[in-house]
This record gives sequence, structure tokens and C-alpha cells, in this order.
Amino acid sequence: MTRTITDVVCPFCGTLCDDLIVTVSEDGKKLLDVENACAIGAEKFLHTQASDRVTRPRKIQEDGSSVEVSYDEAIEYTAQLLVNAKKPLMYGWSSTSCEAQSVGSEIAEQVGAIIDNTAAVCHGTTLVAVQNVGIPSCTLGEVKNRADRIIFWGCNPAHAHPRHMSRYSIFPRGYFTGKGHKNRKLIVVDPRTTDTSSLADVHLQVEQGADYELLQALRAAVRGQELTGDIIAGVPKEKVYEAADLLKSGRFGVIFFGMGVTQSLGKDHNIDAAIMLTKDLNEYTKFSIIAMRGHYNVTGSGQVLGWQFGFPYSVDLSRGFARYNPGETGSIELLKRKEADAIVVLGSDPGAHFPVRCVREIANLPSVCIDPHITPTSEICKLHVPVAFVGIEVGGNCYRMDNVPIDSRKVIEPPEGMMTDEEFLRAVNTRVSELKAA
Amino acid sequence: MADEYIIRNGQVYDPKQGIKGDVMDICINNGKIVSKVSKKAKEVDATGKTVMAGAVEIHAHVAGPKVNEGRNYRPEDKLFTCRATGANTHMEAGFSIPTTFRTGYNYARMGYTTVMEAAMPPIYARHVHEEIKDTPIVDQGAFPVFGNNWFVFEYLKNKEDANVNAYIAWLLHVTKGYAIKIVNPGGSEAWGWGKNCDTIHDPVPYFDITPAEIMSGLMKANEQLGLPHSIHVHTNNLGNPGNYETTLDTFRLAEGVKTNNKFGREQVFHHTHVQFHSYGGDNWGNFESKAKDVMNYVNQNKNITIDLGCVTLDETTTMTADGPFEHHLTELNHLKWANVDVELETSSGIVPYVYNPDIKVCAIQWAIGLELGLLAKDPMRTFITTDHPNAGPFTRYPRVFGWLMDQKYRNERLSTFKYSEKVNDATSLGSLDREITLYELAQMTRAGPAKALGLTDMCGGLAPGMDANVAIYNINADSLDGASIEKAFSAADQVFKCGTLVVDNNDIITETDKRTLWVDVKVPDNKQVERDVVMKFLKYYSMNLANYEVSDHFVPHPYVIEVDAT
Amino acid sequence: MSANSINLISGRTIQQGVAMEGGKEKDKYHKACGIIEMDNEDFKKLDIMKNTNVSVTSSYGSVVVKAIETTQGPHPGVAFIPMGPWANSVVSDETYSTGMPTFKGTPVFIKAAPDERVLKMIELMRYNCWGEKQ
Amino acid sequence: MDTVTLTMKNLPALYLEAETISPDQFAAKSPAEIGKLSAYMGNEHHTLGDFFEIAGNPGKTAADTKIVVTGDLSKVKYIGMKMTAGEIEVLGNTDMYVGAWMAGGTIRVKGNVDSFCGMGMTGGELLIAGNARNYLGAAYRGDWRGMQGGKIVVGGNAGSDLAFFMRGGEITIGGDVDVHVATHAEGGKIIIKGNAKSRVGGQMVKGDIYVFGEIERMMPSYKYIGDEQIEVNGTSGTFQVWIGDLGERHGKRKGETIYGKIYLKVKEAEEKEGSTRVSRKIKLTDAQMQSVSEAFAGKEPSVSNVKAFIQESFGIEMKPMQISRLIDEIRRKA
Repeated sequence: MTRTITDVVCPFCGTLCDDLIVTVSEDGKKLLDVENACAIGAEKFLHTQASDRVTRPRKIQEDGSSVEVSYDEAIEYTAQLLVNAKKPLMYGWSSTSCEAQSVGSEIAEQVGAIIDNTAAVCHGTTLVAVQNVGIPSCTLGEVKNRADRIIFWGCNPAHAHPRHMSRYSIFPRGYFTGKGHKNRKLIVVDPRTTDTSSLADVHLQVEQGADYELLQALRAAVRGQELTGDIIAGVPKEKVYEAADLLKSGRFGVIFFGMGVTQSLGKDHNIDAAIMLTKDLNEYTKFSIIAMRGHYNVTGSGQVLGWQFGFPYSVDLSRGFARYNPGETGSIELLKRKEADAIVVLGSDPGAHFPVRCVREIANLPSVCIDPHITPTSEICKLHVPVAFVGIEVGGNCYRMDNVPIDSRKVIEPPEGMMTDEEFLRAVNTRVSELKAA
Repeated sequence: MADEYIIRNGQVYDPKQGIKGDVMDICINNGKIVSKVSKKAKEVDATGKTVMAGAVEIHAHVAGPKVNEGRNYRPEDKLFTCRATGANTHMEAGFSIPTTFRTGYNYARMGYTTVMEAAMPPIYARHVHEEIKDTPIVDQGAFPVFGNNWFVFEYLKNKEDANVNAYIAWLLHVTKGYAIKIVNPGGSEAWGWGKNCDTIHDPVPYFDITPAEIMSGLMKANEQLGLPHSIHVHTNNLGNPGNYETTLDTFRLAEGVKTNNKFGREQVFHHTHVQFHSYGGDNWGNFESKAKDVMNYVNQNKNITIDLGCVTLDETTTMTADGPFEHHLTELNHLKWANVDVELETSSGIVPYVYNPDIKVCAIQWAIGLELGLLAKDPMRTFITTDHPNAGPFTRYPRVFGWLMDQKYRNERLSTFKYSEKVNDATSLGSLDREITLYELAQMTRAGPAKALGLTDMCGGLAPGMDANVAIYNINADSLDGASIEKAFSAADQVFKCGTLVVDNNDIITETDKRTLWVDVKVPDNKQVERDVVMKFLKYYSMNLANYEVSDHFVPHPYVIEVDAT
Repeated sequence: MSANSINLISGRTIQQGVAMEGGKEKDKYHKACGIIEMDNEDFKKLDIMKNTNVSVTSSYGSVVVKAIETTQGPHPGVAFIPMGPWANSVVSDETYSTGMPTFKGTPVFIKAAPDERVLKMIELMRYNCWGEKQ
Repeated sequence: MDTVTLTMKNLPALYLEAETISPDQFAAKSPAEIGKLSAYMGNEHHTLGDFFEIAGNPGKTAADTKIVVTGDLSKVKYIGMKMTAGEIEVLGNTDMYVGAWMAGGTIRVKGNVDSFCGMGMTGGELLIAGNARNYLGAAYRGDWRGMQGGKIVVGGNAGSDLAFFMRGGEITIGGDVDVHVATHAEGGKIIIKGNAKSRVGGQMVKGDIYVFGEIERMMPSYKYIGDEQIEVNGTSGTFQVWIGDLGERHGKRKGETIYGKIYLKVKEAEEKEGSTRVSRKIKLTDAQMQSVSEAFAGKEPSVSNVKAFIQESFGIEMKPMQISRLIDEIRRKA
């Protein structure tokens, strides 16, 4: 006998597809099948069934080998580490629920930590750009119902957000878009020809790292100004003018952008220019811009930190009040400059996704990694605390790339005796309070 | 909670019972106002002080997606405005868009105990409730927006009253909403195409309905359902010279409409932040006040209530579900523009704004807000707001009180503008000698808004049986100068929330459990609406219907007002 | 960028995503990320055989990966390593005080290294952090 | 003017936040009182006295107080933050936020400073003998009001995002600058004695930038409108005048549109032949041109390919702008 659970939310990427169908064993202990998910999402669900899954905390020995410890020992170690640190960094918060993030905030406030999420190496520069020039945006349903111009700038949804194009942006038929993709023009801007650009009506193969020049040129072209140079950032001038006309000729356009602009030279300035292009286009037609947030609930972390402290990421609480400046309080800077003296990682993998100099610093610090998987981070931290998979073995609220909140569902039981990250954090928080009171 | 208190010898102002500054004791037991308490009751000496019910905020933007976007995209609003973790308080940050913790604390410090969030986009309801959960002390409700909703458009167009009512009941239920909010009806949908509805008779593109029909239809539905609050309207054409005609056209929609409810509410129509809707002239050069025309109408029509939306002359952050207006604003001041169009439901926008006293228009806007308040014949139907944070942060209420209650205080401000003469030419403020009294203040901030919200037997008054929300201010009728008023109302000496002493010696001493107010309406089963909802979610929403409803754990302390409309 | 340096970018591939969720300690991840995608032109230019190991060196570090022909090209002068520890052994950590490293646009030198081995995830981490090499 | 000398005696384990090192804070205090002023290390509260030897006495007011800070200050942040008057002299290198939001007085740093110095500055002088890193004279995150007044002089080089959102005041850089100069500027004057990379004046609405060296890559949204003979801080010469950023909105004054302006000094050599474009030094021989056009016959030549090709075949380093012009030439020939 099996049970099927519908309307399940996928905890992989910021697209938060919420139409998955999961089949589980009658006792709710085994996950048997996942429908509607992309390859990555399906793998995420199925990995919970791995036979070699770590189910108890592990301390890493001097010699690199690891010994199993109890959750109580892990809680004590984590609380002590946080209380004794002068400037602890609490990083991650993306692969978890807003409820767990809130507990994290309480701990961070108690110990005067710096709390940062994966926007630091993802869309942090997007948030900075938004702080500089704002962002005219819309929900993904608006795209589905109205959009006839789609621009993918420096992103490759075919790989990074596999169901994005079919659910929201290219293929769906909406209220005003009955013809689906037939009435949508797709422009892809990417230094590579990608599986996404192969679908495009227009591919602008921008010179890598010159997006800012191309964007400002486009803005000038939209204003009918004359451009200097006949090749603009690797793109022939005529093609720039054609693109400008194509954008202006639509009724409702959307720019989706990703790591191609946030992580290339110029960073926030690239997005800044893209946002201003969007704003300019609203003088001719309707245009919106949406960041392709990658990580499951990174958006939610930004929301929670926002209403609790006023800033979306890289929040420095060390002085008892909240401060923010990613160029100083961001995880990368802190590790590069050796400003932090301890680190707790939850729901993220800096070991895999930070530059090597920062990874080396993590390895040198007192460190805890709270993550269901064995990861590069878990391998270099002093303590690895495995927890239940959020969005699969425990529910909780999460925010989509367009900031729409969705309450994710629990579909199966975690392995016997395994804690959820929220439970673990609550225990740590209680212990921290005791230590502080003492 | 169970504690007994007796507040002795205060000068009590309670319009609910018609008490006008009499020296008397107020008794509290078990969270409620009572007529007497036992010997064990703790005493609070209020001699020479003013005692009022906890104030009721009828319109502010304090929780939800656009508020938080405002926080996150304005780090400069936090610069040097933070307050460190205290003995009884979390960290606080933000001036014009404070964090949820500071929002709760600052309302409580000023003696406010009930706060309504003015605009909740239904698909974002879960977010609104997450923030309400993290806003300490004050009771809160949120108004879902209906004025640009595709279901509403279609049912009204087809004159399907029963379906309109059933849909409203369903949406209030799934969003845990409190009342029907209407923002730039039709205009925010038109903004989906970069267009707008400038008058209440402009048809909404592709939907073959007008703003007037939307507002009238929802007003009718509101009374058929008998909801606690009336429709809560921000009409078309906000913020433009000459818009007072649109405003009066909108008011006239209420003519002849009778109220129907069991909550003691007398109005059928509430119009918010009227300051932004009382402009004459046809450009910013000949921009002038039409407060007189607007208030003459309001004074004569008893089934209308309004709130002011007073400009406080600060650097603030404007945010509204009126998307096209924010675009218009960013074109004027070139400051950063955030916009979110929400599928099938609404749009919204945010732009920082500096109300500079040296700019003529800003000074005139300031004057209009105060004119409206001073021209109000019935303080029970005219409520003080700043449309926080649009015309200024709610933390400036005490200053607005000062301006309204002390002619000298406001004239000092009026006479020191760079363009004082022009302001005097464009408004009548200089000629108004009225000074709002403490009793009228209690009407405009307590009894009035509570009654308009249908909460007249719960809050906003000090009658036995009502929630023990009480504020004690160190001021009295003998010392009502602007500066003292501002000081006293900025930080109450004591505040009780449902019988718990939450503010003592002007600061927070505890975070009692707040409550979330929402309205659950029973209507006859309606298969067609059920089918329509399923269909629309399948075809047009980006989210599955099963994931749309705000489940109960997002509302840990619900206070459900049940309405039977079967 | 000097004459024979290549412009390195890193990013998501669906294979990397699937392998990542399947377990980063597994072979699949190592196979999906321990690679560098290059154009034919560049293979010729640098005189490197397809599907052989190469050493990639930048001013930020060095790593051995397997060179394969690009799956999403052409992009002459640009090489691609899927996001992960291998890419991050060489990417630029310059943030220009924005907090964001330059994951895309690091000048690297690529040399044939047929005798070198592509380290497994755990080996690579230990080697990068503590200089251990099994 | 009376002088207080702070000498670092105990190096902080982590970075030290010492915004209290400012004449406004010191004025009319005894050395003992100064020693009790707060300084923070992470979440630990300390005092200046814990880290510094304090000698001498301040004046009655900030204006007649001079502070000399010495020792290893490379881990000290916020020196002179928000100062309104008086003097600070830093003997050596120091970290971030030197003179941030300063409104008056003078800060002299003998060594280098890190990022975010002179942020949101409204007045006074910030004089740095060495190099400054990123966001010098810039705006705080989200603020549209960067440096609004006062003067910043850097002897060495400056990093990226110099004068981000600048509204007024003057900045002089003795050496080179990194990418993004005066982005979003709406006023102010910037003089760069050395070279600039790219994104000079991007999204600039108003303001003047003078570059004595070269600009590696001019924004495509800037337009060359001719040469001018001008004098800048004593040195006069011929400058190319570029207006932009043409992608931005621009206000009008008396019916005339106001643009951001970049003045690019024309090198002596070029002045003779009269300059019309950025640096013409490098020119390919016809033979070289020939081989380039052959190499790319029938292809869609991208700037980076051609650049690389020319580097390898002739060992010539050319600027992207020159390359793109060269590509047009090839096109026209073909």
C-alpha cells in the first residue's frame, strides 16, 4: 500500500514549483516516487533515501577521521562556540524554513553574531543594486498572463531553473497570452551559446565581463542616442539598436537575470543598469525585471532578516544593533580579512561555493556545519550536525524568487531519532540563554 | 493578565461614555475594564495626568511585502537610527519603515494598542501574517485588497451579487483578512499595461467595468454581508492637482446607501488619507487646497468616515498598492522605484520621498492635512493618520497632535516656511483658530476609529467589559502647548494592553501576546464560485490552490469575528 | 589578460545540480564538476588533447581537472568549470568591496597534465585546506 | 591648537572600531577621560585606554584639538568618523571608514587606507598620502547622497567605485583608479592624474572628470564633442571633451541639456597630429591588417578574439575600442 501527496513544494531552487506529486509508503517512512519535478528536484527528494546517510552528529578528529557524538554534545559544543566567540559568523539559511531562520536570528541577537545568507555569493549584488535604484517587478503569474517579451540576461534556466520556462516564462498560456510561446519573443544575452540561447529569437553574445557597457549602450539606444564604436561589448551596433526596438515594441516585457551579471565585473552595477533599462522602458511600454534567485529559500532569509533587523543579508549584530555593508560585513570579506573568529553554517555549502582562500579560513576556525548531506563544508568543519531535509522531512514557510510565500509540506518522516534544524537551533538557543545568564 | 489594577485620580477622556476629563478611577481585572476591584489591586497614581483608552490605528502600512521591500531597499533609513537590544526589548532599527519589533514597541510607547495593516495582497497574505506575528504587543488586522481583483471584476460586471459575496467571504477566510480594501480601483489592473484609470468612470482595459461600478458593487456587498468595517477606499487620481473632484465623485457613490451590521458601525464608506485627495489647481504651479469643499461634503454626509494622512515634513518612504502613482512619483523625484504587479489581484509601488519644508508643494500638503482635521465638524468620523509611512512615519503622531491642538505651535511652523505667503494663499490654515481638545483627540484616535472598524464594544473606550487597553499621559488640560503635547504623547507614562502593564516609565517592560483580528463570514454554499476558483488557479495563477490558504499556525493568537450572512 | 591566458567562468549545469543533490561525496559529483569545458579552437591553441587532465592555474590557486569539449558553445577564449570546489580552487576572490567574488571572468593558464589525477571532493578539500594529498 | 597623541600599545586580536577617535569626542576631556571612551572589538566593549597610550591634552573645543595617532593602526576602523572640526594625523596605514560622514576639519593619513573612506562626506579635508581602496567619497548603501562637499586628495592610487553617487566637492587622485568612477554622480569634480580602466562616468547625470592619463575603455554611451584648451589645478593643456552618460536622464538649464563631462588629456605626441579619438599610438601595418582580415575572413570577429590574435601574432596590446574600430575597417574592406 502507498500514499500519494499532491501539491508538494520543491525545495531545490527559487522557482518553488508547488505541483509535485510524491508517492510514499503507507507508514510514511519511505519515499517511493516523485512526479512533475525536474531532474535536480527529483534527485533531492530521492537522496533522502540514501542508505549511507549520516544520521548522527560527527566530530572531526585531528587526523581528519570523524567520531559520532550525541545531539546533546553537539548542542553544547555549538552553544559554547557561539558564546565564547567575539565575532561569530552564522552563514547559510537558504535550504531551511523561515521558522528556523527566525530561531537563528534569536541566537544571533543573543551572541552578537554576523548573520548572512547565500545571497552573499549569489544575488547579494542584486540586493545592493535594488538598494541603489529600486526594482520594477511583478509576480511570475503576471509573466505567464501578460508577457510577450522575455529577456534572459546572464542566466541559463535550461540548467539552473529547469521548469521556469514551462511554468512561467516561455511556454505557458495565460489570460492575455493564449498563444503561449508563439507570441513571445525571447532574447538571450550570454557570452556562451547555451541550451537556453538555442531557443532564443535573438542571442546577443556579449563579451564576457562587458555587460555594463552593453546595458548602458542599450539604454542610450532606447533613448535614440548615438553610440560610440561599431562593436559594443562584442555586439555589432546595429544589433544593439535592433534589440532596443524589439524591447520597445512589446506590450509587457520581463528581464530575468542571473549569476552572469551578479558575479561578473561590475557586479551590482550590471544589475543597476539592467534595472534602469527596465525603468526606462516603462516610458514606452510595460516592463518588469526579476532576479533568478537560485537557492530554495534564500529569498525567505532576506525577508525574515528584513523585518527583524532591516537588512536582507550580511547583517552585523556584534555591536548590539544591526549594521550592514556587504563590502565589510559580508561572509567573503569577513573570511578574507580574518575578521570572524568562529563560524556556524546551516543550510548551505560554502566549502563548495566559496573561493579557496575563504574555504581555508573556515577550516582554520572553530566551526559547525548543520546540513543533511555530507558536503565539502561538513568535511572541513570541526563538527557536522546532520538534520532532517527541510521541505521533505519537515515543512515550513519559504519564499519564491518573486517573494511569494509558500508553505512547504512534510512528505515523509526523517530517520529515527534525527533532529530537524529548527529543533536543533531551539536547543542551542536555550543553552545559549543559560550560558549568557550564568 | 489576571492582575487587578486601579488607576487613581486621572483626568479621564472617554467619548464612548461621554466622559470629558472628569477626575476618576479606572479599574482593571482579568484583562477587562471593570467597575470595581478588590483591595489587592495594584494602584497606579494618575493625579494630574490624562487617562485615555488605548489608541486605535485605522490605516498604516506596517507589515507585508511592500513594507519589507521598503525596509530591505533602504539601508540608509536605518543609518544611525538603530537601538540596541534592551532589558525587555529586541534590537530596533529604521525611521520611516521600522522593523516589526520597533513598530510594535513604538505604537505601544505612544499608547496605541490596536493597529490595522492597510493593504494586504491576497497571494502575499502569508507574509503579512508572518510579520504581524513578529510585531509585539498590539492587536492587528489586515485589509485584503479587492479593488483590482479579476473575480470581483467579472462577478460585478455580470451583476452576480451572491457570487461577489461568496468570493469575498472565501478570500477573507483564506487570507485571514479583516475588511474590504480598495486601492485605485481598476487603475492598478490597468497598470498591468502601464495604463491607469484617472477618473471613477474610466473603463478598466479589457474588463468592461468602471472604478465607480467596482466601488458601488463592493459597498453593496459589504452591507449585504454585514461586515464589521465598511469598504476602506483609496480612490483614483491620488496626488494630482485638481483631484478633489474625483474625490467628491467617489464620496457621492455612498449617497443613499444604508448601513447593515451588528457592530454599531454607522458609515458605509471609509475614505483614507484624504489629504492626498483634496488638491485643487491643474498643475504644481497653481496647486491649492480644496480641504473646505471636501470637508463640507463629509460634514453633511453621516454615512462617510475619513482619515487625514497628514504630512509631517520628514524624509520618508511612500508605498501603496497604487502602482501607477508610484511610477508617476519616481518620474517627479527620480528616487529609487520599486514596483510589484501581483497576478489577478493588484499592483504596488515604493519610492522614497523628502517632504522638504522649503518646497512650496510639500508645505501646502502639510497645511491641507491639518485643515481637514480642523474643519471636521464630527471628530467621531474624522481620524488622525499619516498614512504611515506615506505622509510621514506614525511616530510623528504626537507632533501632528501638537499642530492640531495648539494654534500657536502650528502657526510658528506655518510662518517659517520658505514660501509661507504662497502657502497661505493656497490654503486656509492660517485663518483657522480651532484647537482640537483632548476629548476630540480621544474621538479622533480612539472611539472614532474603533466604531468605524466595528470594534466599539471591544476597544477605543473605557466602559466596563471592554478590553483593558489604557494609556496614561503626563499632561493635562491646563498645560496644552505643542511642545508638551508632543513630549507627553510620544512616550506614555503607563500603557495597559488587555490588562497587562506593557509600558511603564515611558518604556516597554514586557511583550504580551498580541492578537490577530480577522473576520470569518458564513455565506450559503456556492458551487459556482468554488468551480471558478479552481479554474482560475489552474489557468492563471502561478501557485496551486491547495497552497494558497494561510494555515492557522501563521496566526498563533487569532481573534476571530464571526459574521453570519447565510 | 596576457596572450595565452583563457577567461574562466563557472556556473550551474544540470549535471552538477543533479550530482550535488545526489551527494557531493559521490563519484558522480566529482565527474560532473572536476572538468573544464573548452572550445575546439582553444584545445588547438593550447595543444591539449580532449578528455585528458589539465592543470588550471590563476593568481588565486591551481587545480587539476579533466578537459572536455564544450557542451554549450562555441565560446572561443572562454573556458567553463561547473560551480564547485574545483572551480573555486582558482576563481578570483576579488569583490571590489561588494562582498561578491568574481566567479566569472578569471584569467587562467591551462597546461596539459596527463599524469596528474583529478582529486575527489574530500581529497581536494583536505588538500586545499591542509595541503594533505593522499 | 592642542595635541593629543594616541600610541597603539596592545594590538587588537580582531578589528577595532574606534569612531571615538575624533576631536569632537576628545575636546575638553582629560587624558584619563579620553582613555575611558568606548572602542569595540567584535561584540566586546573596550576603551581606547585598553589599546592606546594617551599623551597630551585636547583643546576646549573640537576646532582647537589635534589628534596624532601612531603605531600599527592597520586593524583600526572609523578614525575621524563624523568629525566636524579640528585635526587628525594618522602616522601609518589604517583601515575602513576614515573620515566617513565627516563635516569639517582635516584628516591626514601618512599611509594607505582601506575602503569606504570619506563616505557621505559633507565638508572638511581628507588627505591620504598613500593609496585608498574602494568606495572613496562614495554613498552609503542605498543612499543617493554620496560625497556632497569638502575635499579628498589621494597621493597614490584609488580603487573601484570612486565617488559613487557623488553630489559635490572635489577629489584628486595622484595615481591610477580602478573600474567605476563617479557612477551615478550628480555633481562634483574629480581629477585623476594617472590612468583609468573602464566604466568612467557610467550613469553619470552631472559632474566633471579630468583624466591626465589614459582611459582603457571609454563607455559606448559617451560622445566625443571636440577638444578644449583648459587649465586644471595649475596644469593647462588640450583635453578631449566627452559628454554622457547618454543612457541616463539629463536635466536642462536655460533650455540647455546638462551632461556629465569627461575631460581626457591629449598627449603631446598626439597634439601635434591633432587628436580626435582616444590614444592613436598603436597602428597596424598594412601587412598586419592583411593577415588579420585573412585570419577572420568569413567569421564574426569578436573583440576578444581579434585582441588575442593580434597579441599573439604581432605582440601588440590594443584597446578594445581600437579593436572594434579595426574590425569595422576590416568589414568595410571585405
